[in-house]
Amino acid sequence: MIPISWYLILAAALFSIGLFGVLARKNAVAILLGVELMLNAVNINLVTFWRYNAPETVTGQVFAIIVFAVAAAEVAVGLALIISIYRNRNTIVADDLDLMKW
Amino acid sequence: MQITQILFLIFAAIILGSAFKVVTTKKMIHAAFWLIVTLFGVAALYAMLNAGFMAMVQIVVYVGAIAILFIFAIMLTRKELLDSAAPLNKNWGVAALFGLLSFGGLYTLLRNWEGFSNKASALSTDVDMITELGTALVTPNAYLLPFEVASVLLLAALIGAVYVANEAKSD
Amino acid sequence: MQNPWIYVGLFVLVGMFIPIAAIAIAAFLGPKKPNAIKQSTYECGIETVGDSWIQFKAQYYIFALVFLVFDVETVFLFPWAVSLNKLPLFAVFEGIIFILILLAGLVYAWKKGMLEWV
Amino acid sequence: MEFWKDPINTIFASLLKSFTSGGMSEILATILIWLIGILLFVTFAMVLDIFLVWIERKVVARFQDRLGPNRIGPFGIFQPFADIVKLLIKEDITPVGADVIMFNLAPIFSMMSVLLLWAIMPFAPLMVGVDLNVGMLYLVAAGSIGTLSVIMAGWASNNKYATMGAFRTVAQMISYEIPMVAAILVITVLAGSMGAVGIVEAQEIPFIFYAPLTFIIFLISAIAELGRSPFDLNEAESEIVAGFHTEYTGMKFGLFYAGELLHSFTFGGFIALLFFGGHRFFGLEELGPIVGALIFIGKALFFYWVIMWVKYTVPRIRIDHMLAFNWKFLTPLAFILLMVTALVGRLFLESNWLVPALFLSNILIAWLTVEYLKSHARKEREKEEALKPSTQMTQH
Repeated sequence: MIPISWYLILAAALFSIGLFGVLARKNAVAILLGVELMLNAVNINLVTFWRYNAPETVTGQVFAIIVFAVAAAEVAVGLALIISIYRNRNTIVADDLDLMKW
Repeated sequence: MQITQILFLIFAAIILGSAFKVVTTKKMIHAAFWLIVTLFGVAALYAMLNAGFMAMVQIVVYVGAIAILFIFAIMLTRKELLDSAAPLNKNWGVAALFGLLSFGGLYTLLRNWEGFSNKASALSTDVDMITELGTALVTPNAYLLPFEVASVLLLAALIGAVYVANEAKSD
Repeated sequence: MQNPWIYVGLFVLVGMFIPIAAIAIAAFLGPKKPNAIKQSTYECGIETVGDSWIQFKAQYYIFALVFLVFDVETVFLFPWAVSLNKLPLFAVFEGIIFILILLAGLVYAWKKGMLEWV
Repeated sequence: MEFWKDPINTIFASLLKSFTSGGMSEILATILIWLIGILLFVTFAMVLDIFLVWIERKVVARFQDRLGPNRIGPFGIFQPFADIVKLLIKEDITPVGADVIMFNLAPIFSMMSVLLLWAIMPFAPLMVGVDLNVGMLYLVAAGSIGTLSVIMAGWASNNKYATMGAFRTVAQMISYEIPMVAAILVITVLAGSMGAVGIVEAQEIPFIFYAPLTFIIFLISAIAELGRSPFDLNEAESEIVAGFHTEYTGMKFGLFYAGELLHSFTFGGFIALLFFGGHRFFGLEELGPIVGALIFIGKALFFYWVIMWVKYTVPRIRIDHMLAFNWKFLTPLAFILLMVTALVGRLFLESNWLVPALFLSNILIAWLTVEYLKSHARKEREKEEALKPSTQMTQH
């Protein structure tokens, strides 16, 4: 049997890679990809805790489903904003989007 | 080493390797396809955790819808903008440091937790997880509010995204 | 065996193996005489102009968007549908409210003219 | 007699005994036997696929008042084998600028997404690969792998027609997935189960009598998912050449083509499973699982024929009409049906009036829909006529 620590370490590593992607990527779409990785890491944790600590209740799965809904909403609005920005300013490099800097 | 452990390590290697490609690949469309590999790996993990419903939802929602949306959005923006420049910004060293720090911090946090080496308890076979889930979602004392709020959230996301994309279309 | 997904995993392996074998046999048997004309992109005999990565219209994105929202909705509705017969009557109305809220989104997109293919 | 009652498990038990007697561990032996079984099963599917090619060509010939293949073997039955030999010895061309890995992966994924569906096909109660309790969600998930293969093929080909064709096909596939899932939800509400076996078991009376409109919606959206006429965008040569598989040759094209045919047959099976009681046929299935499996295959072939019938009778629909039809008509109707079925089904739960009530509510919805469409069409016509005064001039 696999100890819970393996799953948790995997999720932590996935989260960190996602965080790196969010901070380091230039492209706005790539930043959203990083956010997706982080949300997936969260979901791995939720399902793992459900399986190891409370398999008789459904709490972990309900939380994970809500995370799915949140991820979908985030992607929908985020990508729509990126497309809108691209149409208006012809760039999607996050560093160049500095209209609100001052 | 057991078969399940070897399987886990294979899936973990797939997930982490493809996740690393997602954040470093230069071509955006390749990054999106690497994300799909990661998502499949995570779905396999859910199946290993006896959460079949979650595995299927992962594929239906993430691979079937979110990844497609990403690919559409990438194709809607022009290639030169996406693939010409270096993929990482000049602060990538700091970002890597942050990533390592978060991993180290999470690891030490988990180390000090007493349930760190828990073993899975046996799953009772007579409970149908999906029925339980459905009951929990519509019982007022359980998760009725999140269930309805989720639909409002999706409605808000739909209206917001359609509104924003409509602006883009009218140009 | 307690986990039925092992079977599905094996099915995935075999399901990938069969087409790979078909392609491999074809690659082994078939002739290999590449030349520039043969390998050029087929665009009705006309020389290819520019990149194949052309600008697509935002309409595709809108359809994918509406699809995404309804796809997530069905994920919530499947457990509801399975357990419906064991639940009290008001659970049906909760599901109906859930569906109606999302249909309102569809109607909004419709009235905004976002479902037109123009 | 044991074998006749439960063939699969009998073979499985005897094989397991002979494997483990050689000192093999039980888990390994089980996995090995499963692997052999799956290989045989998938090979059966592929052989069936070969004959589907023959059936397809023969039936289309009859629809078009031709003979069809009739040279190789009796009734040309060995024609598909000649086709396969031709596909195998054809040169495999990869166009310049293609993304080689994804270009090759796309047909594999396309075929795999179809073969995966066979894992949950319940030929008979004891002849089913695996009875997942999330079976119907599995069906949708396999469909999304198919969508993925289309987008991979289109993008990797480095061809404008392929990319555009892939985008159109994907837009169509994801759009029609929504009414299809809603139709499956109606069935799930009626059966109280998502597993394929559970759905068949719930059909003392076939679900077509509970939900005739849902059946029509499922049939339409299934045809659209399959990309067959009247939704066959790929065949619109004048617009996008051959769609996402423009650049594919030889065996890779063959895989797309064979995948489409097998997909049609598989969906024929799912129509039989969801709406026509699966292996049930007036108590004939009591004779044994093998008879049940034959009945199931017969039903699947019949609905495969229905899909072909539609394909060779109805002309292609333009893409804008196709999407408008889905989003403005099929999707709202499917969700209204879901709500009505849930409500009526719950109100008449365990009463003798369940089937008549559901049937009548379906009839009522159909009547209201037709009335709405009539008034809508009248309005549209008046609008058109108001825009064109010249036509009234000519009437004088």
